[in-house]
Amino acid sequence: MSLTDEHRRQLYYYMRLSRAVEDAAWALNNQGRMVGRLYTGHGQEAIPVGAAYALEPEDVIAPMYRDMGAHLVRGVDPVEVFAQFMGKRDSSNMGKDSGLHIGDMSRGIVGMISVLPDSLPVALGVALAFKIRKEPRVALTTFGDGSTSTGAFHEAVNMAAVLQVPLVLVCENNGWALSTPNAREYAAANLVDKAVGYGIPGRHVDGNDVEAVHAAVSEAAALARAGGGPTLIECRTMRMRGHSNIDPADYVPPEMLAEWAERDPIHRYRARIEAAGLWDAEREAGLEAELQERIDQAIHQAEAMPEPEPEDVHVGVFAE
Amino acid sequence: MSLTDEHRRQLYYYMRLSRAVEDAAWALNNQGRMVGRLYTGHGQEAIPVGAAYALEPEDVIAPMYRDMGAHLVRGVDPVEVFAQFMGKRDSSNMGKDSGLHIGDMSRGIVGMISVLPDSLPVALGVALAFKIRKEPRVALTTFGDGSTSTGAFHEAVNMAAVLQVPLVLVCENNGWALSTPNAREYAAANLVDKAVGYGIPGRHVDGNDVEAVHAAVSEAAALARAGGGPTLIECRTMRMRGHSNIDPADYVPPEMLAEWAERDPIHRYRARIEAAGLWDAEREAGLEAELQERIDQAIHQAEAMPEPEPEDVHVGVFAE
Amino acid sequence: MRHLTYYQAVREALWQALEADPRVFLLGEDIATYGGVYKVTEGLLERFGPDRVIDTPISENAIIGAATGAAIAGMRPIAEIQFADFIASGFDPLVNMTSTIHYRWGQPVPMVLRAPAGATWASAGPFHSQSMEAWFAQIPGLKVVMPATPADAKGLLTAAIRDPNPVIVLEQKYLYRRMTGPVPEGEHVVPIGEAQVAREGRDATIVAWGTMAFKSLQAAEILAAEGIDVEVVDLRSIVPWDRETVLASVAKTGRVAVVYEAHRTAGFGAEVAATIAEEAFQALDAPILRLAGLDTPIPAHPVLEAEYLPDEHKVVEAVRGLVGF
Amino acid sequence: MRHLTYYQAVREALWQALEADPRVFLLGEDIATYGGVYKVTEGLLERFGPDRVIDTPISENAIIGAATGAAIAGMRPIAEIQFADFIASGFDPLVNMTSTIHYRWGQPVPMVLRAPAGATWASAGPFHSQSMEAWFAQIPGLKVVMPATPADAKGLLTAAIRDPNPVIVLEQKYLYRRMTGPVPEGEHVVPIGEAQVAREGRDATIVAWGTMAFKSLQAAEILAAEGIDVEVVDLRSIVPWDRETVLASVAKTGRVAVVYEAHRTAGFGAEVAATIAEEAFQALDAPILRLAGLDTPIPAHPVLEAEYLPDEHKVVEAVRGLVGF
Ligand SMILES: Cc1ncc(C[n+]2csc(CCOP(=O)(O)OP(=O)(O)O)c2C)c(N)n1
Ligand SMILES: Cc1ncc(C[n+]2csc(CCOP(=O)(O)OP(=O)(O)O)c2C)c(N)n1
Ligand SMILES: [Mg+2]
Ligand SMILES: [Mg+2]
Repeated sequence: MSLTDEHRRQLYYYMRLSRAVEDAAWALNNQGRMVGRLYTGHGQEAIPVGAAYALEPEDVIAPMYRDMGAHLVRGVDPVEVFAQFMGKRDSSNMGKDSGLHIGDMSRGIVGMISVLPDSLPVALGVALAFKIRKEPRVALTTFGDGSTSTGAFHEAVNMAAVLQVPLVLVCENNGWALSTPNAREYAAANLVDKAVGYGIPGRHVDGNDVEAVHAAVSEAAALARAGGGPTLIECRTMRMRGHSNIDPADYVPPEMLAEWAERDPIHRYRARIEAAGLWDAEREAGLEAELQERIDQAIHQAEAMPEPEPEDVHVGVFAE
Repeated sequence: MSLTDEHRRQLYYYMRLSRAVEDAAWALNNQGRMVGRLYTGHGQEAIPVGAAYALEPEDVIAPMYRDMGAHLVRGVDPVEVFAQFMGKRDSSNMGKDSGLHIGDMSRGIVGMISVLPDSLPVALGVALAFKIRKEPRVALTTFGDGSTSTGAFHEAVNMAAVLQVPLVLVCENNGWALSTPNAREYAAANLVDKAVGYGIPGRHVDGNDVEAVHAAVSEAAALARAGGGPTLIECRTMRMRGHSNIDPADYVPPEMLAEWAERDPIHRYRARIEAAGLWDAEREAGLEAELQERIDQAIHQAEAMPEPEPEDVHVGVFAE
Repeated sequence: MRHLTYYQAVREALWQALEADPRVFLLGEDIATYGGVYKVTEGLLERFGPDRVIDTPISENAIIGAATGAAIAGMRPIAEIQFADFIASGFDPLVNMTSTIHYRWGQPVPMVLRAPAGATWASAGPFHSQSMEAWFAQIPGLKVVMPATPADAKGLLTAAIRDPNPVIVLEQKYLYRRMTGPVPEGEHVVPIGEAQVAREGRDATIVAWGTMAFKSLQAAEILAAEGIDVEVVDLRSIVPWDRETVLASVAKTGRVAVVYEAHRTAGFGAEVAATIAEEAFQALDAPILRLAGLDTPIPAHPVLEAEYLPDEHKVVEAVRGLVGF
Repeated sequence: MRHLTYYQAVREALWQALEADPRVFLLGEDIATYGGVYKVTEGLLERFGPDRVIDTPISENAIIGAATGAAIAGMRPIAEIQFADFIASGFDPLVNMTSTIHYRWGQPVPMVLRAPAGATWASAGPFHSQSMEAWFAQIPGLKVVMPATPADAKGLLTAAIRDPNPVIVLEQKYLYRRMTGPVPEGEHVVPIGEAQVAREGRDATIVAWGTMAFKSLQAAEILAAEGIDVEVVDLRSIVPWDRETVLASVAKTGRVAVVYEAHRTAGFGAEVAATIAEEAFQALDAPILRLAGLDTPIPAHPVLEAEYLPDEHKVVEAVRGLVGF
């Protein structure tokens, strides 16, 4: 799919919305108005937005905890996000789980769990279902660099390659797995080198360039849809905040942050669409106001929703 | 280490002894004189023999179930092998486990378990101990092609690469994982391509050439000993019998077996050392007789050993 | 009624499910070309093709994860783990992901995990003999069944396939080729969660499951010849388990032995015994007895394996003591 | 005696072991530079260097396997799993390889696996709150301890490090920063397998471990004010567990509640209850009561989490019922 002007404005919109939601959540969390911690995708927004935007509505995405943008693109409303973060009774997890573990197969979203990267083999299974049913659909999953050290990653990617299922594998390489830098996660020159061992195409993409991510994912999705099997896409980016909101991340060299701040995906993209004449200060001001209002309202609405009742704990262990 | 004439005769000897022991065990097993099934390395003898022969006595090997030759090279006597196979009270496993799960750290042998490839992370740990203690020792582990599909393989190899421990990784690629051919185990052109993703050297070796295996392992061991970290060596071979002695393996194309029969590592090596003037019909006849006698005696001796007593079941769950 | 061997009954359930429901498919190691290490899935590839009978690499984690994903994408996957012992290699997705999906976001996960479990009395050794139902019973969200007859093997598997939840079927490899019995030809569903009073009796209750139900029935015959009349409750399902039937039997007999093959300590029999201690305290005329596997790995040598395993003779002896209390 | 917080007591045990024994080293995720997610290992990298305090990739299987290998190669590794819940990702090597080595070929495996376990009463949710001692108790060959005080945190960890067997230390993350107490400064070893009568009493026995021992002592104070005098047995070790101390207490009081945080069904409390039912049947004046976590995943929202978890008030209520039986 090639991007129209409207598409490009939407890409920008979703990145902005993602950051606005996360910034608001950051404040909420620090005020003790959330259940559990907050893990943000600040600085990585181009990846979930670009990736999710490249999918068709009938495709399925299995996102990671930093992928606010992917949820928004799939149609999750900020009200739902805040309700989820607050553990409200009518939120996706009904207060039983927390964080961005929103699941909703009607919108093609697989809910993640904390154990890394357990959505990956699940996404493989979703893709396998598509293959068996001969549906022209793809599954896409995102995961961090650190997650590629796990056995779950390996087994799922290898099996996906062998079974040639329609799966797009998007690694958000933000340089760190909590306090552990890339150099202590893998010894290869580039993470994407792993693709060679799996016998699948590997792509190395600037993860702070939303259109580059979108293009790479579009291509991989097209290949998968055509029966060409999985692709591994390494999106290089940087985790611009601590691992979670309680991590000061003083193990990250300040120069590294400074260098990456220059490449902020939102600022860069704004410059690009402005240069292309698709955006200007007026539109920006309008967006700013719109986001502000949308977020405020969403928080309000979410906060008004009922909390779970003690009896709810017993409900739903098994499906009827 | 470059091979002397005597070394070369020994390589031949160990391959012959390995096959003789396994052939005898095959017969014993069919006669119901063993505990559990038999998995042989028939046709793959060059790999465990060549690999084990490349190690120093203070090195450690974590072999797989087809590696009779590795045990023999490390000094395990055929009596011990038969006693183990018969589950005798004074065998390595005391009747508690069966098969070639012989363990003895005093001879640098890690005892394997059935779950694949669980010796691999253990060998990583042995190598890590060497590294921490700054000892010039290496650990070597062997595993099948099928085992490389597991998460255990991935995590251990990746961690070994990151920590740069002195570990030699020898894959015995015999074309099959039980009934599953390579093409349904991995999608890469060559299994050794996996080395790229781990950022470690990879070597592709004719697994039916004992000197080639020996040379590749010697080189990898030297690199590891010098602090150069792990190497992945793919030894290409063929499983010439069923998965175990009860598997008729009718899923294996007969042409494939015929083709590989031509490359039998023992026959080939005999031709080679004969051509080099190190071996002749007379020596062969002598060896034949010696092996026959040694095996017969070993079986006799083993069979005379006591069986476990019922009370033994309680002994040894914990070390004192 | 026509008789089938246990493994044939399993195959028939698979066959009929594949026939009846296009969402059903199988995946696992060596299940297609090879027909499975116990030949349970033999012939299914030929009949249903490689899209519905799928050989996988050796990847227990991915097999379980993929079955989970296919289930939430509208399929009814039946995953085989070649030996139940190897579920340990795919433990995490099962206990953390699969089991919690419905609770956490309301999405049913209609999948089945089949695996040959238990000892063989034939030296299968520490890694091909385990019974790990207690692990799964500790995990909310997983159903667990352990059929002890060919009819139940078919009926419980069929129920498992139709259940909207993940169900683990621990097939008893000891019984695969040793037990033959009547099995209904057509649709046959044994509801998950219902125990079976496999034998009625007055003097004592034996609660058992899987191979131990089979052995307990043998013991009951021996005991009957001695004039001891035991009731044998075959639990059939471990999660959920049928407390009512067990408690009713205990109320009737006042004496109970819980017989299981897994390691004694923290085995599922502890749950059964603890529940009886809690709920039927006043009905008891004797301490609740547990007869179980030892707290050792399961040894290979026949002499040691026999010592490890409960069998009909040990059951007889235990029940004699119980009745004489 | 000098007081330490629970996590400080853990760190002191590690520090002293690293000082005393060159074979001791630590490995785990984010334990070196970061000092661990609970800062338990903070400062150890600086003092002992990167060869003895090793950050690993996210590889629970390899961490456990590597610790096992290093142990049989003469080291005394202490592996950390960042949260006990993630042991599930390294379950196979632990239950199949590590636990059976000594039984199968006589090789001791002197390693320690430390992990923060249990709920936090602070919304850690389904994957950062679990108590899985029952899984490990089902596996012969693994020792398991769950310290409930700073002194035991130091003493049991020290014993674990010196033990020739694999020992799992389930540190109670709820107590890390909530509990302070006297801890001996020098060498301090609490023998594995010995329970502690944490409070003497006549009217009933509470058997508990980990955080639940802490909560049960709080409950005992409340009950004391009502004139109910309970004895609290803190099990401390799960494998092996101290049956004698428990049975002696039950013999004395005739009433017992087993309190544990894990899911009720097939939790380790079932083993304790079943053992009491078997061994102390005639001493009992009331049914054995179990108070445990629910058979649901451990929910995140405080309202639900509170409903899931046993606490001092639920213990009080349960014991009132028990004493009134
Ligand atoms: C199996 C497992 N081990 C450890 C953790 C704890 N943990 C949570 S996030 C994290 C770092 C993940 O790094 P990465 O995959 O690169 O994702 P990022 O946070 O950088 O986006 C760790 C170690 C976990 N969640 N799961
Ligand atoms: C984790 C695990 N899954 C399944 C098995 C059953 N199994 C035993 S051997 C084998 C095939 C192994 O193939 P490979 O690694 O290539 O070794 P080979 O037998 O060909 O030498 C399988 C699937 C096992 N032992 N462990
Ligand atoms: Mg990262
Ligand atoms: Mg092979």
